[in-house]
Amino acid sequence: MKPRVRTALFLAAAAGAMPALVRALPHFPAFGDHPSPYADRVLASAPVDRHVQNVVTALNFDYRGFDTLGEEFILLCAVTGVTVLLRGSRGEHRSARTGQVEGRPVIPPGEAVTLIARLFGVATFVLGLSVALHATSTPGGGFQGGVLIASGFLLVFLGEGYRGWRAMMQAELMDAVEAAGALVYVGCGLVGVWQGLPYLTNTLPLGTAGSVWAGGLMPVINAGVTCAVLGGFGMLFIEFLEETRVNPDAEQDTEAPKS
Amino acid sequence: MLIDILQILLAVTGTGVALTRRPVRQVIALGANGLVLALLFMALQAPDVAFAQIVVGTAALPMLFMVVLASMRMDRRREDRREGMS
Amino acid sequence: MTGAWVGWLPWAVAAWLFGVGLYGIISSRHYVHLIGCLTIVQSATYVLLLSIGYRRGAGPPIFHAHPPSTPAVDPVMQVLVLTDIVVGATVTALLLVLVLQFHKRRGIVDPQQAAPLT
Amino acid sequence: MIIAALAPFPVVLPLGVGALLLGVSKHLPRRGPDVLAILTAAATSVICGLLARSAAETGPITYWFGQWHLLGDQVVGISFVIDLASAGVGALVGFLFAATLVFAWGFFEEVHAHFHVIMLVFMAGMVGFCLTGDLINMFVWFELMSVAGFAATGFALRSSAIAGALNFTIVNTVGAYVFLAGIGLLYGQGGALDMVALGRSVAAHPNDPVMALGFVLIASALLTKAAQLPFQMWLGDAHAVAPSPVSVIFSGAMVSIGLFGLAKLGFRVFGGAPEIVGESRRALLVIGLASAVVGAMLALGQRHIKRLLAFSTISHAGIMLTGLSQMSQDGEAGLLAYLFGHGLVKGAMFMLAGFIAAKCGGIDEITLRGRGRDYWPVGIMMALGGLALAGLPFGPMDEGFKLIEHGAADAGQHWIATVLLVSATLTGAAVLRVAGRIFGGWGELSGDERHGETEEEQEPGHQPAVLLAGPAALLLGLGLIGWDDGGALASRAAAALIALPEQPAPALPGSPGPWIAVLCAVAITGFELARRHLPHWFVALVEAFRVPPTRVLQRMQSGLVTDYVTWLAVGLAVLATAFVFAV
Repeated sequence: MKPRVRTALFLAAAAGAMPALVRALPHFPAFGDHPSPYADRVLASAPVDRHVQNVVTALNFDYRGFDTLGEEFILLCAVTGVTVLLRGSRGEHRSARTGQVEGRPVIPPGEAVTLIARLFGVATFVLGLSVALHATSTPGGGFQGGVLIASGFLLVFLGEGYRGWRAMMQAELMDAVEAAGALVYVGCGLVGVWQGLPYLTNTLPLGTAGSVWAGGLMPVINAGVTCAVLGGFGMLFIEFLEETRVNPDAEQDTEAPKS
Repeated sequence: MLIDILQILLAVTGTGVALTRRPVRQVIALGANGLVLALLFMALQAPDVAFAQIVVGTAALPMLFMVVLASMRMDRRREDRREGMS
Repeated sequence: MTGAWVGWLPWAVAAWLFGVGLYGIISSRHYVHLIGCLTIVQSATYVLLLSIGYRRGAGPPIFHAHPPSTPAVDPVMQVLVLTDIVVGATVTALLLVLVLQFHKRRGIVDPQQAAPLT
Repeated sequence: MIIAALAPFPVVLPLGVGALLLGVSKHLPRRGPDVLAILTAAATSVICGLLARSAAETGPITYWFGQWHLLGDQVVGISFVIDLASAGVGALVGFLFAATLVFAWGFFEEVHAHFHVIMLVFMAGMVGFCLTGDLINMFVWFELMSVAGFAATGFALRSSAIAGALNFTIVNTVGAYVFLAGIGLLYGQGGALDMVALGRSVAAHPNDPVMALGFVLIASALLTKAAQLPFQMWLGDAHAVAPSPVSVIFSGAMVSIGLFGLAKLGFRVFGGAPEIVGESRRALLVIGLASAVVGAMLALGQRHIKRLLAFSTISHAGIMLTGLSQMSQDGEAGLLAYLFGHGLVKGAMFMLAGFIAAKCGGIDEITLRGRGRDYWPVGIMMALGGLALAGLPFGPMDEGFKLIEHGAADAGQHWIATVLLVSATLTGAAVLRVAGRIFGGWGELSGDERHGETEEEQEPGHQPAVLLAGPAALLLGLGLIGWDDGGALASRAAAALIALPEQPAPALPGSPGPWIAVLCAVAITGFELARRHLPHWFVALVEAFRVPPTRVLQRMQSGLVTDYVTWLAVGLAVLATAFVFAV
């Protein structure tokens, strides 16, 4: 289609959908004021039945924990895909040379940058760890904490340069952390099965509300998710940053044009 | 009130992202849009989600976009040079 | 407390973002731009889901600072959005990598010139 | 009871093994990942089979994860609802994966076993999608199989594969957001996520436009996965360029599973809304018939073998959707039986395409003419597959077709069967033409197919020919063997799927229809391959009727994702209008 035809067709579709949307609009749930019985039950149950203050975490890792298992594997699968697609053309070797856009100077990081990056890196790391640990009581959890910790590593790149970054971030290690996190989640579900109960049944002692250990199985699952997300995002960062390096094979990389 | 303002702001920044054709500028627009989104989540009493949005939408994602754009630029320069030589 | 001028605003904003994101996709001339527009479509669904879970005058579904009986907004949609944001980022990363590889192989970034087979 | 405890394992087992492989594959012996993955897929299939048998004997098993079921009167847990149909389809998926992994033995030589990780997770997603009884959970598995599919398509790293993967990813990602929005609407309006509980809310407010909109959104996402008009465009690109083992799974399982999910949504959630069911009868029938015809015409106009098969998949999925659109036990039984037969036969066909790409040195029908003479047994298999696709009256595909035909006749729409037979004939003829040209060396003069898109693709060919052709022979054999009372079994499964009391399976007398279709397919193939010996005016006359519409369709199938998303928007708008104003 020509761009103009396409735009016209799209606008026609948008206009065509309008009457249906307008007809449905008065029937939409009233914003901020409509019953949600599901939420009421869970909000009442989580603090009592699971000793957990953050109901989002309780839903995530317990009531609807099976969904989260699937989500974790979506993450794992996407990261595996990224690895395959990037490494496939690059090979497994690394390059010591920084890639650069020609005509631009490369400025080595100054000492102030290194210092600031180190400070912030450590702070981000600690914050991430704390966010992940306090999943059951305050906002946050394995998903946010995992990304934060991985971002903390990113500051290593800024401060220590590529060598420091590669010394610290081993792709094999990240793969292992990610896989271990996913396996912990799968394994947590089996605890219940071992006792003759359904998969993912939470049978560990529930602990006191507000403590890091509250929620029985939840802190364990949370730790698994933290590892998986940390490993996954760490892997993403490693593979992406590798793309900014000069690749010795890159010259043969483009396909020969087809006849 | 706050929610309304944030929602309208989101509609505006979202439109800005869609209509910013130059990818490098769009990444900046994307970051701004992510920030407004996080604020809206906060106003909608979803601190967990807002947290995730800030971490992912304003830090990790723009960085990935930037790396890809930089890498594409490196490639293009190299190709230009090669064509120039031949 | 935060009220709403018009009850339908969230739905209109969600629909608008969805439409404008799709428009950005169909008119895109650069794959990276197209992926940016895809995240706008994504944010439209987030606005929809979280607005459905919102309750006027209620606090967050976290009973750390408040006692467990205080009214709270719906946590179910929050869970869905929370995991989707993190997971969605990895899918976006996958898309970006595909674009990068495509550019390396064919030197094309314009989705309107990029038919897979000829 | 012991069997019921197995319920989570068809999903959990492949996930666990996949994660394990990702972590330790470097330390395994070279063929370790292959063996482990094949065993896991086989075990998944067996577990699903056991569950299916148990469900057939004692009724559906409902398995509540984490022991959460009810809080008060509200369903809060996630369940697997394992009935004969879901577990049966799960068993088929596991079996197809096992066969495909044997076929793909040594296909990707790499140390990390990433291919196997992705395939196992892919399988878990599909099986979970079949078994689940919860809407968000369904979305999670839907998304998992999408992402695994995206990663698997680009695996070969050719530029065409990457472009195909991009189109696939962008269109299906939009589909996933649409699905998510639909869930939001249904949850906001119905207050539940469990399909049965949500079905009760729908039945209480059957004429709610917001619910109708929710249905449209989710159904559109599922139709995108099932590659039905006008959401089908991505499929021709993705299936054509994906590695052959991945294409086997895409066409054999993923596409039809989208329809299976749609059947679940239609009956379990919206069964109590007569207006939506009624509108589905009309809208899905139109979409199904259109997909069947368009897919068949496009298939006949291709020269890239995998692309040809991909379009034939659109056509056959259209036949299944026609069965689904009857919203009756016969129609669903037809869908299930056809899904089984088609999965086996089409899976075998993609394996043979992979065989050609590996052993004959290409994937283009015209340039490979006569290059397969040494492998004539494979040619016979391909011809048999073509006849089966055209309607050869043996095996589950035929049972399914007869059930769909019977359902249409019940509704007084006899002409539907004729349309479906014509499209099946065309796809069968397309496959027969490929077999004749490559393995027989006929058809020196090519017809309109020479204008189809193509590329020079080769796949690793170091595997022994038996390993490549063996699994295909197995699948084809199973797809052509008539099961005793297969129709009755499908009817029982359909009754369980639609959760209504079972009606006795209809008596299905053999009709001459399929034989006529097979004869027509052979005749069309003869015309295509013997062009040189036919009078010119005759060829020109036929082409004058066939070429212009095909050309229009091919132009719409432009390969540009911007066009595809536009058509998706058009489809959404049309369906939204139809359904919202129907209630």
